[in-house]
This record gives sequence, C-alpha cells and structure tokens, in this order.
Amino acid sequence: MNGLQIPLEHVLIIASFMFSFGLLGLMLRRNIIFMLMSLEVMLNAAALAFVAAGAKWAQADGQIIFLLILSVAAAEVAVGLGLVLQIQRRFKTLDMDTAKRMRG
Amino acid sequence: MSLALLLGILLAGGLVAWLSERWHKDLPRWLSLVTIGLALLQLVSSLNVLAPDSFTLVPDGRDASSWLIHYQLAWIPRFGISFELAMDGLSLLLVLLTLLLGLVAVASSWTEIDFKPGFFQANLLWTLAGVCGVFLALDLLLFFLFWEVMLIPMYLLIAIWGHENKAYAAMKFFIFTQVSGLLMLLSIITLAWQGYVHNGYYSFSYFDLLALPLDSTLAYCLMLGFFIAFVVKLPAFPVHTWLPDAHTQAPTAGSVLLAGILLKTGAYGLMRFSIPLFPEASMQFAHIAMSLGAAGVIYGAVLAFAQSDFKRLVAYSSVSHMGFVLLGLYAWNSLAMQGAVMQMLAHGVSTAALFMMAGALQQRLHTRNMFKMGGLWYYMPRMGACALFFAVASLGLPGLGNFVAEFLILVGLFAVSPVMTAIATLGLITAAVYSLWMMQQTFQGKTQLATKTTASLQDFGGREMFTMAAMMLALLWLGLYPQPVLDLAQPVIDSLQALVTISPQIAEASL
Amino acid sequence: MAGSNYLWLIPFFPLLSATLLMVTAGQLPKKIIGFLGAGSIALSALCVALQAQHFLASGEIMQVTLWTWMSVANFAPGIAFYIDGLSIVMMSVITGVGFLIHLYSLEFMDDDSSYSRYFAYMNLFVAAMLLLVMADNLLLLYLGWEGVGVCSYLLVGFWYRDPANGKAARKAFVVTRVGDAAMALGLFLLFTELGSLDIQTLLLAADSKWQSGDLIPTIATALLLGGAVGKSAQLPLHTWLPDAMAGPTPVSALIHAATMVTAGVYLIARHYSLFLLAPITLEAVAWIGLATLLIAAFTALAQQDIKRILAYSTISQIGYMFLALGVGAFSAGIFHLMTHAFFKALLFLAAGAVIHCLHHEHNIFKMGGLRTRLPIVFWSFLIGSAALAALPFTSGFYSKDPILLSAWAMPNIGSYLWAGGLLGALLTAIYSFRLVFVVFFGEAKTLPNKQPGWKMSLPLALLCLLSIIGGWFVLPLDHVFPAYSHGEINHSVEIISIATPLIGLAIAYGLFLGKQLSISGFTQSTLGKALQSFCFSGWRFDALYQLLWVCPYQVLAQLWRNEPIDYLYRGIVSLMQWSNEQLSKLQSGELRWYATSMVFGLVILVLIMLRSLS
Amino acid sequence: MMESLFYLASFIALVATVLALSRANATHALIYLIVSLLAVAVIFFLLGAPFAAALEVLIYAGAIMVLFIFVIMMLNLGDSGVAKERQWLSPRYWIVPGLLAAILFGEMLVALQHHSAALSGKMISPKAVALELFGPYVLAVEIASMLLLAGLVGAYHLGRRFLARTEMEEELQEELKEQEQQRAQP
Repeated sequence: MNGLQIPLEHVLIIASFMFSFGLLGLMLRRNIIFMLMSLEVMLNAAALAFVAAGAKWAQADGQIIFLLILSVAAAEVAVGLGLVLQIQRRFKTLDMDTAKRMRG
Repeated sequence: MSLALLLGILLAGGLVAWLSERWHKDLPRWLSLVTIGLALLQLVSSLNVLAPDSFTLVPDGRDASSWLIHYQLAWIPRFGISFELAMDGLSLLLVLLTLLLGLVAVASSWTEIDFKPGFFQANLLWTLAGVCGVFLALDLLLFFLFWEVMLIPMYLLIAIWGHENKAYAAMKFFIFTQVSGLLMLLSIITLAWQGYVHNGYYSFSYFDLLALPLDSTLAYCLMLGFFIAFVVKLPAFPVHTWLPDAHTQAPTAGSVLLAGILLKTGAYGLMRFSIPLFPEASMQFAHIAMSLGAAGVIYGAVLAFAQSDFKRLVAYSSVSHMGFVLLGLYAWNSLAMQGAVMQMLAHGVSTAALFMMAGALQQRLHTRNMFKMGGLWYYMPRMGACALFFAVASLGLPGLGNFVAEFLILVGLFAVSPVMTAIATLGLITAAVYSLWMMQQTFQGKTQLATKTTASLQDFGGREMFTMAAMMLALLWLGLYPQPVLDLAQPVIDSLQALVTISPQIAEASL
Repeated sequence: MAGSNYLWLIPFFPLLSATLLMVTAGQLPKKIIGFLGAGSIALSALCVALQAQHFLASGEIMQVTLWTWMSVANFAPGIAFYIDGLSIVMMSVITGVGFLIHLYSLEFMDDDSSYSRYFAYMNLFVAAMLLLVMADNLLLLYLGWEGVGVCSYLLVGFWYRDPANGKAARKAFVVTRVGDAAMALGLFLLFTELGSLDIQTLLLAADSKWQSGDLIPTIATALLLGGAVGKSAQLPLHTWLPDAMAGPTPVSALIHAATMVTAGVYLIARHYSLFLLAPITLEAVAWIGLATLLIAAFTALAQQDIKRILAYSTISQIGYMFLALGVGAFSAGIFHLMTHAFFKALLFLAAGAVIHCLHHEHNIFKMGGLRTRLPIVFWSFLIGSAALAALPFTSGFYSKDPILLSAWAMPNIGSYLWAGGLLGALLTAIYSFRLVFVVFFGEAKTLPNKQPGWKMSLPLALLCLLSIIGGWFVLPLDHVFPAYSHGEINHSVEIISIATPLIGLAIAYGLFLGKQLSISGFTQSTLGKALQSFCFSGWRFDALYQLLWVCPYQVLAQLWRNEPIDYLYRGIVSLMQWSNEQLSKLQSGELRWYATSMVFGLVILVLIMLRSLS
Repeated sequence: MMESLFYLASFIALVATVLALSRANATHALIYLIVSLLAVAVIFFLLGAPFAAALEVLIYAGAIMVLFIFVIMMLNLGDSGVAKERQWLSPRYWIVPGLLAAILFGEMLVALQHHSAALSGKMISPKAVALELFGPYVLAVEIASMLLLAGLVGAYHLGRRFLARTEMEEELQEELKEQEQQRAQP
C-alpha cells in the first residue's frame, strides 16, 4: 500500500497543538476529572508524534513507544481515578483549588 | 605517638565517662578528673624524654624534625592527607592551659549538673580533645577536622545543659563558627591545590604549604578565609555577637571552656596558620586587623558596662581582652606577640575564674541579674575576696598576669602605631569602669535579696576555694615571674619573625 | 640589718602581714590582728631607720635586683630597688607616719567588725607605696602606683554597704586611672625612644639624646604629668579626693594626705632631669599647681564637712608642691611633702578623734566648744593648723617659705606665681583657723561621748612634735637634685611672706571668733549666695565632668546595650525568614499553580534550547 | 484522497479536543474526547500503523474512557456541578494558561519550521511491531508490566477504601437503622 504523501511537520503540528491544548486544559480546569482528561490528551499527542516519527523512518519503534505510553496512560488513569474517588470522599468536591493540604 | 595517645585518652575517657553513668551518677565526674589527670601525665612523660635544651631551640618553620615532638601517619595518601601532630612551645603552653582549665571546668560543674551527668562529662572531654587536637594538628585537613570536633560537643553542652535561652544561643554559636569554618575549608582546599600546582603532588601538610609562592591577590583572599574563621572564634569586633549569647546561656563548665580555651584557638590559628602561611598578605592586612582589635577593646568594654547580666558582662570583657590579642599579633614584633601569648594564658585563667564565680552565684541566687544582688560580701566574704581578685586582675592590676600581657602588647604596639596604642590604652580606663561596676553591683552596696535567700547563702567551700586559690596563684605567677612562659614561647615567636623577614618590603612596612 | 641585701625586708613585712590577714580572713583574735597590722609596719619602719642611718653614714646609693621580672627582646625590667636620698625620705615618711597611723587605727577601728580586712588593706597599701618609692624601674613603680590605687579604692569603699562609699571609691579609682593611662602611654613612649625603663639609665639616655625643649621629652613628660596629676589630685583630675573622704579617717590621713597623693610629686621629682629637658611641661606644672592651690583654697572656705575642708586643703598644699617643682625648687617641694605629711596626718587624725568622740558627726557647725572637752585633740589641731597656715617657726613655715621665694625668683612669671601663692597662703590661714575657731571655740552643740585613749593620743602627740620640729630636719637630697639658689631676695618680699598667714589668722579671728568683722551682708546677697554655692560645689567640676564624660558614656552604653552590630546579623536572619515565607508561598498546594509554573519553566527551557539550536 | 482523509481526521481530532476540554459537563466532554481519540486512531491508520490504531480504539477509546464514564457516573455530578464548571470557565481564567500554552505552541512551531521531510508512507505490520517489542524492547515490556501491576494495586487500594464506605452505603445503613427503629417503636 502506497501510503500518505504529506510532510511529517503537519502531523507534528497537530500533535503540538493537541499537546499545548492539553496543557492549557491542565492549567485551566479546576475539576480533577478534566485535569485527568487533559493529561490523556497530552499523552495522546505525544503518542501521535512518536507514531508519526516511526512512520517517517518506517520503523516499529514509534508504535512500541506508543504501546508503552498506552500502558502508562492506563496505569495513570487507574490510579488517578482512584484518587478522584478518594478526593471526592475527603473533600466532598473535585475542585483541586480547595484540596491544597500540600501547602508548604 | 605520644600526642596521639593524649588525644586518645581524652576521647576514650569521654566514652567511658558516658557509659559509667549507668552504675553511679557521681562516677562520670571522677572519671573525668582521672582522664584529664592521665592526659596531663601523658603530656609530662612525653616531655620528660626530650633533651632539656630542645625547649630553647628556635624551630625551623619548614623542618618538621626541629619541633619538640612530631608525629605523622598516612591517612588518605592519595590526597596527601596525613594524621600529623606536632608540638612546639606555643602548643605546649596552650595544651597545658587546656588540660588545667579542663580540671577547673570539671570542678566548677561538680554539683551543677544533674541531668545526664555522664553525657555531660563526655562532651566536656571531647571538647578538650578537639581543642588539644586543634593545638597539635599540623595537617590542615586534620586541623579542620578537630576544629569541627570541638564545635559539636560544645554545641551540645550549650543546647542541652544551657540556661533559659539555650537553643537560640547554641544555634547562633554553631552557625557563626560553622559558616566561618567553611570559609577556612575553602581556603585550605584552594591552598592545597596551589600546592599541587607548585609542588606537583597533593599535600595538606603545614610544612609543605608554608611559603608557597602565591599570587598576591589569591594569597590575600585565602588569608581572609583563614582570618575570618579565626577571628570569629577569637572573637573580634564585628563578628563577636555570638559570644555574649553563648557564654551567657552555657552551663558554667561550658562558659569556662568557651572563654578559657575555645577563644584561644582563634588566636592560635592566627599565629600558627594565618600569619605564617600568608606573611605578605597579613602584613598588608595588619592595619585593618589592628583597627578591629582596637575597636573591639573599646566596644567590648563599653558594652560590658551596659550589661545587667553578670555572665554577659564577663563575656563582653572577653571581647575587650581578645581585642588586645589581635592588636598584639598584628603589631608584629616580639614584645607584642609575647604579650598576646601571655594574654591568652592570663585571660584564660581570669575569665574562667569569673565565669566560675558567675556559676556559683547563679547556683546560690538563681539569678544572674546584678541588680538583684548587692552587698553579698557581708554574707560571703570569701567569695567576695575571690571576685575582687579576679576583677582587679581583669582590669589589669600590675603584679597579675593580665597586666604583663597588656603592657607587653601595648609597649610593642607603640613602636608600630602610637595612635592605636592610645586608643587601646583607653581600654585600661573602661576596664576599670566595668570591673568596679560589677563589684559594686554584686558584692558591695545594699543587698537586693530577700532575707530568706540571704539566710541560706553558703560561702565558698573547700573545693571551690581550692580551685580559686589555684587560679589566683597561677595569675600571680604569670604576673610576677612570667619568664618561664616567655622563654617557652620565644622560640616560636622568633621562628615566626624569621619567616616574616623573608621579604624585604615587609621589614620596611613594619617600620 | 642594713645594706642592700636586706632591702627586700622593708616591703616584705607589710606584704606578709597583709597576706596572712587575707588568708586567715578574720579568723584570728583581735589582738593578733592588731599586732600583725601595726607590728609589721613597725618592723618595716625599723628597717627603714637602719637603712637610713646606714645611708646617712655612708652616702652610698643602693641598687639591688631581686629577680628579672620579664625579659623579652631588649625589654627586661626587674623587680629591683634603687635607694637614694629621695627614696630614703619617702620611705621614712611612709613607714614613720604609716606606723603612727596604724597605731591610731588600733583604737579608732576597734569596734569595727572588719578589723582584719582593714589592716590587711592598710598593710598592702604600705607595701605597694614602698614599692613605688623604692622601684628601680618605671614598671615596678607603675606596679606600686596601681597597687596604691587599688588599695585606695578598697579603703575608700571600706564600708561597702553604703552605695555612696562605693561610688566615691570607684570615682577615686577611675579618675586616677585616667591619669594612669596617660602615664602608661608615657612609659611606652620612653621605652620606645630610649629602649629602657630603668629610671637611672633612662634619665642618662634622655640627657644624652635630647636637647632641652625637644618635642619628644615634652610629650613624654606631659604624659607622666598626666599620671602625677591624677594621683596627686591636681587640676583637672582633682575631683576624686574630696569624695574619697568616705573612707575611715586614718585612711584619709595615710593615703589621702600623707603618702599616696604625694606620689605624683615624687614621680616628677624622680624624673626631674627629664622635666628639665621640657621647660614647657615644667612651667605647666607650676601653673597647674598654682591654679589648683587657689581653687582648692577657695573651695575649702565654703565647706562644712570637717574632712572635706581638710581634703581641699590637701589638694591645695599639693598644689604648692607642684608649684615648687614647677619653678625648679625640687628639694623645697619634697621638703614640703614631708612636713605636709606630718601636719596633715596630724590634722586628719585629730579630726578623726573629733569624729570618733562625737558620734561620727562631720559637720563643723554642729560642733563647737571642744577646746575644754577634748584638750589633747584641741592642741593637736591647733598645732596642725598653725603648721598648715605656715605660721612662723612651725614646720609648714620652713617648707612653704622657700617655695614662695623660689616662685618669686622665677624669671618673667615669678611675680605672678608668687602673688598667687601668697593669696593661697592667706586663704589657707583663713580656712584653717576658721576650722579651729568653729570647732573648738564658741558654745558646744554636741557633747563628746568618749575621750581618745593612749593609742590615739600618742600618735597625735608625736605628730605634734614632728609638725613643730619638722622644719629643722635636713633632708639628704643634696646629691639627688641640682643645687638650687634663688639668689638675692628682696627683704620686703620675705616680710610679706611671713606676714600673710598672720593677716589670715587675724581675718579668721575677726570673722569667726571675735565677730568684729561681718560678711553676712555679702553672703546673704544673691551674688554672695551664688558664689558660696559655687565654691561649696568645688567650682562645679563634678557637674562639668558629669556632663562631659559620665553622662555621654552612660548614654553611649545604653544606646549600645542591645548590640547595634547584632542588628546586622538579626537582619540577615530576618531576610532569611522573609524569603522562606515568600518561597513557601509558592508551595501553595494548588495543583493548577504547580502545573502553570511547570509550564512556565518548560517554556523557558524550550526557549533556551531554541536559542542554543539557532 | 488519503491526504484529504488525513486532514479531515486531523480537523476532527483538533475540534473534538478543543470541545472536550472546554465543556462544562463531564459526560459531554468525555464523548468529545472519545471522538478525538477515534480521529487520532484514523490518523494512525493513515500513517501506516494499523496496530496502533486498533489499540487506540480498543484501549484508549474503549477501556480507559469507559473507566472515566464509570467514575463520572459513580460520583453523580449533577447540574450544580455543571454550573460551577461554567463559572470556573469564565474568560479571565483563560488568560495566563492560554498565553503560556500559546507561547509553547509557538515555540514548537518555530522548532518545526526548519525541518522538512516527507513521510515514508510505509505500512508497519503488527508482526514487525511484535518482533521489535519482544526483541530489543523486552525490558521495556517488563517495566510496563510492572507499572501496570503497580497501577492495578494502587487503583485497587485507593478504590477499595472508597467502596467500603461510600456515601450510598452509609445512607443505606441509616435507612436500615430508621426502619429498625420504626419497627421497634410500635
């Protein structure tokens, strides 16, 4: 199959945009669920960049890294959502601005 | 070997004293006495071996074997660090002073310490070991090690057994000494590196680093590193503020050790390291150092007069007296340097006695505030007489050690700088003001104490009188026949001057 | 027992006795204390007498070194004695008058609880004073000098439970210490310039090194003069002596009249050849003496406390000695020193007897009519006053007259000095007989409760004798000082000198006894009152010094009390704490803040990387 | 044709992401996120990574997002939560994060500016991936497995406490108590 004929940059720009937007979400949202979602978006963007790079060099490494990212994301979400439940229980809210016991 | 044994006895004695606390709570202080006694014996026996004329030989600054005793053991050969101890007349005098004042310190804490007496005596002995190490070490890194070793037990002494504001005082003491000590470490390492550049091998030995050809700016900076560390310990005028707090809050034995010996390590350091390692830079710096000394003399005396706390007053008087030492060392002639050595010894004894007096007063009256005392002579005449003796000693009464010291310093200084001498001579007047003020507020005048307190006042007992009498005799001896001490220190001072006259411009500058 | 080998015994006896008394700390029975205290001085006096006889017979100057005190480089003072005529005179005065005063003290201090301490201090004082006059070098002299200062401090503040005594003692010590500091500087200068502190070596070296009028001897003598002025209570350091009367009266007699305060005179006389090299200083000595004697005499006129009158008269008489030294009549100065020691000790002891027998009353206007009630004291006082006023044929006359004549003989300034001295003599006569008339004549206001015993009477009698015949003594000073002759003296000058005290006596009689004269009109006027209180306060020197030195020092001490330097370090600590607070605010616990700051850091990092890439 | 499909998918991915992260309602946001993930899966496929695309759909859009939905439902965030989210999304909160994100994006654009390379367009089969994965990358696989195990344990630990005493449970127990009391009273 004769694949896609577009410059690598375009994919990377998309990935960058998604990454930046994920960051924006992370900084903007106070609800921890949205923060986790933003993280997912960022991870996904990184994964996209890897896969694109793998496609550029016709190597499998990109996808392997994607796999690893996937497992990181899964673990992170599992633990993260567990934390969400705990936060809801302790603080009766998901607003991370009220949960600041880590203050120095 | 004999010197290492001396340090070993003190360190091990401390450990044993600590452990002995489990069997009986009086045991540690006896063990402490025995340990110091053993150390003294060890010192004397190691001196006995020497030929009598070796005490009058001028040691060659760069030849280790010309010293009285020299001992070297490889420690970290890769960096040229060795366990190198050596003794000349100066170290001998100061080690003797250390051990004798150690006995005084033990005696002064005889009934004062109830809480963990074993650990107290252990810290006391380790401080002594550290101080002796400082006076003996000739490897710069080993010297730094001992410098720290004496600091930590002292810190514990203040922080655990101190008075009401002990945490603050101990921390202040620690930080001042530590920060300045780190500057010294920096200088030591840079100096050793310069030695590597010049000699081609690493060495931290005093003899290898003496008279390195250094770039003058670098030498000046390195000298400042040493100077600041020593001057903080001395303490000289602008960096003395740890001392009143530390002295005031420390337990009696701690104050005795601090004032009697620890301050002398600063002066010793200046004399042994700062000046000989960087003679040119020190010469350039001499005027500033002397100004600091003169400022300290006056400033300490004025502040001593302003105090209401007995111990604080004595502490500030130490600042004033150590200003004389700084003046003497940088006046750079044998009269003034002899005076500085004498001042170290005489001040060690007189101030230790005054601190012991303060401790005794606090134990009896539960206050150090002089405005709450007064008229104590009536109730405790023996104590009053002792206080009077040491008060007039500290104001420089001729016939006592402090006078000899101050007079020699000032005579020597006059040849160098009459103006400085005039300023420092004002210190004689201000010393009279605060010493007599102290006597008036404590032992003379109307008593401010409740009758209940005065009825139960106990005059000095046998143990205290014995200690005091010993110190009085020491001061009288230093004041009337100081020649043995001067003879012992003279070769060291000669060798110092021999080092200094290496470069001709120094001789010019000293005129 | 005579000869240089036994010289050390002289200061040794009092020193030993003082040490014994201190070590036993009052545990000995009173008899033994008294025996030790007075006996040691007697022994010492005996030794001095033997030595003096030996010296007068042989004329041999004795020099002995007990041991080398310290030896550093070329600085090697010894514990060494140098005995010549001057020293012999001083030693005789110290031990002779000293012994009489000790004897007197046995009774005077009898009911005091600190009997032993008193004699310990007194003996220590005598030892130190002997060292001062026997010293071969300036350092040992300085030891004695400071030693007598400390003893004076201890004895002035002897009754330590009254804070006022302590204050007086401290004042005495600190004010003299100011002079001592100047003297110490003089010592440094002399050593630095001449390379020795041995007095004889030093004087010789000075003679060969300097010309008369050189700058360095002028400075050096000025500094020594500072020490002398402090110790001898001369202007401007005289304020301590009147307050020093707080001590027991025999102390005032011994220390503050006969011996210690004349140490300054001794110092200058001992270094006379050095002072001759500095004519400016020598003239200053004369002027200081004159100013002091006048100011003190005026002040004495206005005092009411019997001891303070005597104290001011002491200051005034030492002023005469300074005047004598200043005009170069050194032996006249020393002669006056000796006669003054006799009659002033006599006066003080008599005053002490009055105070002792009169319930410790000091105010002369509460006394009166004691002539019949205390006859021995009266006669002593009368003789003493006569000698003090230099009435003809008393010892004071023979010593004061040469001083005035020598002053007259001074070129240029001589007549001023003479006139001033004469005015002083007039005032001296007035105040001394004012004292006699007010205390011993008139109606009795307080009745004595006891009579002096033999231990007090005997010294009084002996001192009376000395005060009368002291003028005929010939002092062995010919070889010490250069021969001095004041040449032809106008006879009218001599007659005026003799007549002046008599005029003073007459005025005093008219004012205080016969009441033919009255100055109440003047004393009641505003100006008169102001003048009187001005004189009473000692010309306000105390207030001036309080304002100039004491207050600023106290204010300075209070200002610095809390360590200005420490504010710097506390500032560093505060800065650390402040930055800690600020930085820990960053650690807000807000997740979004962390994220934002991380992104901020990321942005910066990427920027840096971009820059380094391009 | 493939190119336009790529751009379409990209467009959808971007729009869906933006929408997902700017929603007030969590469930809506999640749906948009799933759309975004599916679009990315299409891009993967077009980039020649079918295996990655499949996993993206299965695990990301499938498993992970479902986990999100479960949690959101379990927390039962109601309308009040939505209102609060609206309030938190008011424009002034956007300024600083927006600025930072924009700068970062700009920086990345600058970084990408100079390099220009076409894709190879080659398909990488799952077999190739598997060979690599269990060949040189076997250590990474082990590490990933450990990570997952840790995630599993962590999630279980955190979640179990919650499950043991949920509010619902407490309510249930209170109700039971009330019932018992009612029963006991008459």
